[in-house]
Amino acid sequence: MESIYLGIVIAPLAAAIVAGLFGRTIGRAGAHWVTIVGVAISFALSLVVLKDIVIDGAAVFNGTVYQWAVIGDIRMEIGFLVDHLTALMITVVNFVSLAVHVYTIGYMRDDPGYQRFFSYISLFTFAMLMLVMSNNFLQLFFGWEAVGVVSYLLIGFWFKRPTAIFANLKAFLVNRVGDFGFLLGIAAIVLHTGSLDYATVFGRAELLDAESIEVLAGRQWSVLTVACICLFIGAMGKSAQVPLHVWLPDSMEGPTPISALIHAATMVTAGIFMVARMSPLFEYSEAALSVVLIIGATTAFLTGLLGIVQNDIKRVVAYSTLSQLGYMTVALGASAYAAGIFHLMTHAFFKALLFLAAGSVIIALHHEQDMRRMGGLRKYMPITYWTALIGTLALVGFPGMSGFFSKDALIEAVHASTTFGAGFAYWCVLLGVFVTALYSFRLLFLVFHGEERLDSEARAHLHESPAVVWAPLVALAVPSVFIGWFTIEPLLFGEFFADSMLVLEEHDVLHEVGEEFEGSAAFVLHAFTASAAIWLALAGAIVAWVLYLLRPELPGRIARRFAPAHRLLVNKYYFDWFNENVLAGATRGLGRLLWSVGDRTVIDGAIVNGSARGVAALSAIVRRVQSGYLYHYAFAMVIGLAALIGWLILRG
Amino acid sequence: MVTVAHYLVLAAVLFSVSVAGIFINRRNVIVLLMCIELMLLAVNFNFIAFSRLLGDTLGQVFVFFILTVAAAEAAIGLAILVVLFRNTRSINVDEMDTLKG
Amino acid sequence: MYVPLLSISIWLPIAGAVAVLLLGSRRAELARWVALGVSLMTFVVAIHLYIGFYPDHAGMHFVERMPWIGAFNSFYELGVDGISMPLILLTAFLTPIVVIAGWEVIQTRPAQYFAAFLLLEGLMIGVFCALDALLFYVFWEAMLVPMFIIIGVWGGERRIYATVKFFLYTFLGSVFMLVALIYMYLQAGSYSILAFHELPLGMNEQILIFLAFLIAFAVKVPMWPVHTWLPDAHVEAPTGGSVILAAVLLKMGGYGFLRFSLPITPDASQSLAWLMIGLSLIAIVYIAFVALVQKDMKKLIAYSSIAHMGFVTLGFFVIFATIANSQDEAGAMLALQGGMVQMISHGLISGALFLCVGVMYDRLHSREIGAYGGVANTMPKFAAFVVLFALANAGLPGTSGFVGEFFVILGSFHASFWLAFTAATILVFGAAYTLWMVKRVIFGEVGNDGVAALEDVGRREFLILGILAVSVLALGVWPDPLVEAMDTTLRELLAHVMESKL
Amino acid sequence: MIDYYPAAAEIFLATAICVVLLVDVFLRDEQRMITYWLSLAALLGTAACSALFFVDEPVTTFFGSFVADAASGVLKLVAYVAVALVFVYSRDYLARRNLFKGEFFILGLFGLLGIMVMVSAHSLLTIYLGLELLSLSLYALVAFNRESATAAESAMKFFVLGAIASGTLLYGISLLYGVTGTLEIGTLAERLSGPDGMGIPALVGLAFIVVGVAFKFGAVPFHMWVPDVYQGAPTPVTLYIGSAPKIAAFALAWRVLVEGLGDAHASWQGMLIVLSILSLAIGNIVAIAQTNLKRMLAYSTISHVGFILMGFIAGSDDALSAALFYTVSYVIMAAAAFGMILLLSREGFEAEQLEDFKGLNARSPWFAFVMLMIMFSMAGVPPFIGFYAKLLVLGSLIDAGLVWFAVLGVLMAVVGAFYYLRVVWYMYFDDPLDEAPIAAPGGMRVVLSVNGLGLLVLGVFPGYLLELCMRVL
Repeated sequence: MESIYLGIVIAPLAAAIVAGLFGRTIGRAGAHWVTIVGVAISFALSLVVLKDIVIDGAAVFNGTVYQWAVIGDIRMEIGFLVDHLTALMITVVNFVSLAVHVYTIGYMRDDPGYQRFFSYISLFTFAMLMLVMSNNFLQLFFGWEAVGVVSYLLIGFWFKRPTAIFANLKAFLVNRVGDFGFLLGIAAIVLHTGSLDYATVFGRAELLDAESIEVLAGRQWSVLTVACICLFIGAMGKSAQVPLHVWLPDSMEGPTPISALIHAATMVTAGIFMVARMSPLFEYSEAALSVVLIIGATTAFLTGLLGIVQNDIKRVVAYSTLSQLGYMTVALGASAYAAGIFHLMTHAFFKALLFLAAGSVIIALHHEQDMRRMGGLRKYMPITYWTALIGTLALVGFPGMSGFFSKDALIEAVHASTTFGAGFAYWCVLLGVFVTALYSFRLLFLVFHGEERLDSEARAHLHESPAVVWAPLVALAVPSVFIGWFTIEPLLFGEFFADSMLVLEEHDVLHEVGEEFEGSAAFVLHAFTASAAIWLALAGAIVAWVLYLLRPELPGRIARRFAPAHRLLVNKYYFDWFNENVLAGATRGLGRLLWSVGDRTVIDGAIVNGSARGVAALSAIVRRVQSGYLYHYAFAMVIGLAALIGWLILRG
Repeated sequence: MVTVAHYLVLAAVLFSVSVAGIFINRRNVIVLLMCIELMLLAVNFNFIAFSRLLGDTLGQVFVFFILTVAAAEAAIGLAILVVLFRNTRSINVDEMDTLKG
Repeated sequence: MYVPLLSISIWLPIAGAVAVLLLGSRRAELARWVALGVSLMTFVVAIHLYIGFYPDHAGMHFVERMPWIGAFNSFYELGVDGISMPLILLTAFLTPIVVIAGWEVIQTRPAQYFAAFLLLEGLMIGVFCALDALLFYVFWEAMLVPMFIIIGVWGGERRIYATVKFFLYTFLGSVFMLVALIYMYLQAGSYSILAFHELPLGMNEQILIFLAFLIAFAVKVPMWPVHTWLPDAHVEAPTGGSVILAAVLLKMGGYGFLRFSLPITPDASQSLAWLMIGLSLIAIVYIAFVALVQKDMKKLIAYSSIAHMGFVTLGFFVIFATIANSQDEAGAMLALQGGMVQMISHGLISGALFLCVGVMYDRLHSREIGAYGGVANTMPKFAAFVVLFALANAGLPGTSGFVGEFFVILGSFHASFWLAFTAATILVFGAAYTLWMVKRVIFGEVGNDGVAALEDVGRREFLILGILAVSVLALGVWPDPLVEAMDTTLRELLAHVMESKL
Repeated sequence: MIDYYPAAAEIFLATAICVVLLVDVFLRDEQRMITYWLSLAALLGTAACSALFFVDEPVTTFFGSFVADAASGVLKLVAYVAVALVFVYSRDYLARRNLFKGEFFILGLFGLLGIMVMVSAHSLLTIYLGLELLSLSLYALVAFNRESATAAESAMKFFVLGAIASGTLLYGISLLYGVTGTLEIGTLAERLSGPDGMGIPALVGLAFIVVGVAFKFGAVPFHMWVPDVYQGAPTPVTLYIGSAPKIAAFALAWRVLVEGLGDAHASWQGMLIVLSILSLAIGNIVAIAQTNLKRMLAYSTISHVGFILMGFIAGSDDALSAALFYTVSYVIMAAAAFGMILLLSREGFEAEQLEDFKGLNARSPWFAFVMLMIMFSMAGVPPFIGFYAKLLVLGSLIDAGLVWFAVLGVLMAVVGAFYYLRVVWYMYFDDPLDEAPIAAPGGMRVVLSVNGLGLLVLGVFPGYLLELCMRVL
């Protein structure tokens, strides 16, 4: 089996290298075929693994590929851990990546960097797979930073655009802040368990909880809590949780396929996957879980609100991703890891679908992204419209759709959770449903319904996107509808994740939710009666219909009445302003200060050149003692003589 | 009663007069040459005093060496003085300061 | 049959230098090929050093010993162990690259240029494998002469100020070491370094000797407050000079700490470890801020080197705290290995970055970031290299830049949380200033018509950048051979340093 | 019966000088080369004599006032080499300025005779004779160029100050004679080593003698003559003054202070420390402000004297041989340095300004390299011999427990390194002011190259010279 796992990882890497280094020789078609074949192989192999692990129930594989380095008794290796969680993740990653590869043929048709783009996205796939399949912290960190770098390269793909290269630097640095915390977490684990390997570390989880570490003077904290919080900081950076979320909206500067692949389906979920993978550690630390819960809740609610005031179609979808990531984090915080991963999977499909649909609209309108210059595209782009509608319904959680199953189970789990901050999280998540419905249907109505605010020239060329574009849309629409229906049972309430996640009894909220679950259909009906989620979603849709179709002037008036709130939302809670002016400005200012004062004037000026000038001045003075007059010389000798005699007499 | 100390004091006085003569004199070089001769004579004085005290002729032999060397020195000193005068038309110590710093 | 590999690796380049000088600049073409030939031969010899090096043998390998100065009881004694062998390999690896880099670029007196580099190479290898303190000091000081000439003759506008400052700074540092070496010679009766390791010394003797060594090696590393010569030397040095200066000369300081300060004065090192850690952390944080605001590319990379070398000294002096705090020597081994790997990887990466700046300088004769913009549009291949090396400089896993920092951060966490926290800030700042430079130089619209007229890297430049890229990636993906080669020696050193001499 | 063999070399040289003098009188100007070759032959003969009669154990003659021992043999050997170098380097320079007269060589040989007498002196009288013989010939040599005003001025200064110094020395000798009743160094030492040590008159005598020694070395504050004389005198004479007499100064200090007043080491050590520190400081610091190369080398000599005195301060036998080693290596370096100035000088052009060395690497890479070797050797940078000299002397100081003094000396060496570096950067980094080729004859080029390379060769293999100095003292 090991050769299959290697194949999964090596195929996209080889394709990336071929497309990257020999792009010019193999030409555009050659490049996209090589990469698509690479990812297809990887996808096929991952299906084999999925069948092998899930259906045939093969044993969990935890082997080493090669030894990276050995220091003292800490062995650092590159190896694979393949269990249910990994199987699921590699299948989702490969499926979405394959869809994006096919979609890119159409989207990037006339782009000069065609081969470079394909090599980047398959390199990204390789990095994501390495991250997901790793069995130790070293390789996890390698995959972690590698995806960060490729996302940096892809966001800045059109490096001529100043906004793009600003966005990619911002993305990389914010990710790096996250990785900074992540590395400290790993360091803590290595210190107290003496190993980087998941198996040994998870084995010593209680031991970690027992030991304490003094971070702030005098306050002893359990090592496990500190490590988990540090690891979660890494997840916050990668999965864009509140303070470190600022980079995701800007990453929309990159081409749409990567927004779908990286900033919706795969990379941003890496943080969620990591926390799920580390469940054996997180479970033993109440504090860490509540931190995850609270941050997830705030992210879900706050970023959802921002989605309402955005006018760029991709930015709306981006904020929706932020909000959905908040949902997944909340699930993790409530120890409902399975629900988090389940929502991750369903979200991957319908969010990628929404992004690609937006992309299709953008191509059709010749890279026009402002919703205020769209409208009524329903008639011209039926397939894009219907797939976008399916995506929106799934996102909102329309009963029966995949989004509904995952989101509703998640909300119930949070409701049942007893971790500190669960109440707050439940309200955030609940209100979030209303907000999600509001901005989703606002997008749908502004783009596809209502009067056409197109300029004449765009309307003339307006037509449905080519097959290579809408085919992936349909391909993604199918799972967005049905995947939830038949996977909720095994994933959430079955023993699917038994081998890869640990949930303590007192935290097992999914078990409680599972008791009333008699099957998907019953779950749908039950939802109408039990939770308010569906009604809130419906309310959101109606409000959106009223505001944007019935009385389009209303949003303007509301905005004027609640001007301060509106301005707060438009400025994205001033996070960006704070980072750019306060943080970055202060850093540059301090740098200039240290350099000009510290280096130039004090060390260089005063000490180095100063002493040189001092010696020169001294030599000019002493030089004048040599006056040239003979009697001065004689006088000096006599003084010397007298001094010597005096010295001898005194010292005797 | 004239003891050896008197001679030594006299020699010391002569020596300091000659040294003072060298660094006080601002005007001409010949005075310098004379002071040098005086210094050597002061030393001779010292030698003779000690030789008389120790009853050993070595000191006096030394004096003759010193006299001959003093003569040679005077010769060379005056020769240099002549060269100096021919080149700079002056034997004033104050003007001998082209080399300095 | 017994082949004096080390002597060959020292005297072959020096003989080559003499040959190249005799050829003279009139027959520059032949001189270039001879220089390249000699440097490649030296590299082959260095590879033999690696092949014949059995990591698990403790102590020195390829030992040669000949009487040199009877009066001092000092011998021409050479030997390498896990610490010095990789550094020799790095030196021998980089010199051919520098020779190729300066192929067409150097027009004024090329023969003297190549001769100076070969001489420098011989002397540097001499420093690394000298086992006799006097021989070490002779090579250490003699190395200043060729470097002084290289920066001075082929440097930029303020080259004279820079090179004199470089010379006097290092000379001041090393004369204190001389006094310390003499003092120990008088106690030990001979100049053998291994004898110095065993020499029993009182506490304040150790403190004084440690401070003497500290001044000499701190200037070389360079550590904060004595670092101001490096940016000037780098900015004014020719490309080849910058590469060797960054890649090997800075490692002398680190090597000195491992070979002299730690083993000879263990107790003083322990009691002054807080000072060293403090200076290293200042170097990492303070210098990162300063690097951020630089307008000259070479200055920025120079400051980045200081920050990265701060990791080396941190790694070497945190071992005491790690053992005190975590009772086992895993943390200390991590820190030591991290320091060593960081030295090797920094050599490759900063060498490559300076070559990249050199490539641009050869075309546009400017080192100002402002003078460039959108270089990727006209030089795509070159842009790819720069981005790779910039990411390596920022410590991207998979490249060698990450390995050293990863070990040192893990090691220093064994000592204290806040130590690792401050050290880890290099992740953010390193990425910030390097990638910000890349953004302003490489990405964006074509800055000016000078950039528009740029043509991509030629075959020669592609070759050297390619070699460096492969080595950076190889060391990042699989550092095991290097780590294993150094393991026994570092373990032995740690054991030695831990026993007190009082 | 007086045993003449120990003094064979001196006797041979004296007769040789008379022969050369007589021959020179009858030569026409074009034949002056004969005097040159004759004086070289005289040197060779003297060297052969002293080699022939080289004795390991000290042998005294002339009633104990003259001693021939291993150390004096070595010192004389170095003196012959130094004077030979002087003659070879200056022949062409003198010929071009019609200064090529026999008197130069004769005075040179007389100076050498004076040095030899001082080196082998075993009585204060002999020392005085040797000293005066050397000094008088030097005064005459400095004023050798009759047309130059500066030469005359520097000669006069040198004469007056020299006379004062020898007068002071004499006064000291007279006091010592008065106290101990003898001039012979051996018995002087016994008498002074009595239980009560040195009385006040003896101490005052010691002070006067130290002044004489310090003047001959050129140590601060008795250094005032050095810069003016080095600059004023014609360059060959400066070359002569800069090299050989330093051996005489070493001998003077060694015979009088160490052999004669060894037991009073504690008292004159303090004095020498003061002199040495002042010399190091002023020598190095003022040299930085110089633009004239000869004057700069004068101050550099003063700083080197500071290091030589360290050997005497440390006092042990090893320290003395360190001082000897330093003196020998200094003589070689000084000869080479002034030789370079002679090499670059042409008709009507004195290459004594620092600017004249600009761009030498462009004009002649080889001699630029030779000057580089000299400068780095003087700065004490390995692998040249200057480094080992400093190493030895510092070692002896540290051995005597004066670590602070060693650190101070080393600091001054760093300050000093600047002006040596300046010469190197003028040669290598700047463009030449004039493009004239070097107009020196082949012979001189070869000898100067050997002299320069000698610094490197002795630097890489200092063992032999070192053992020689160690064994001898």
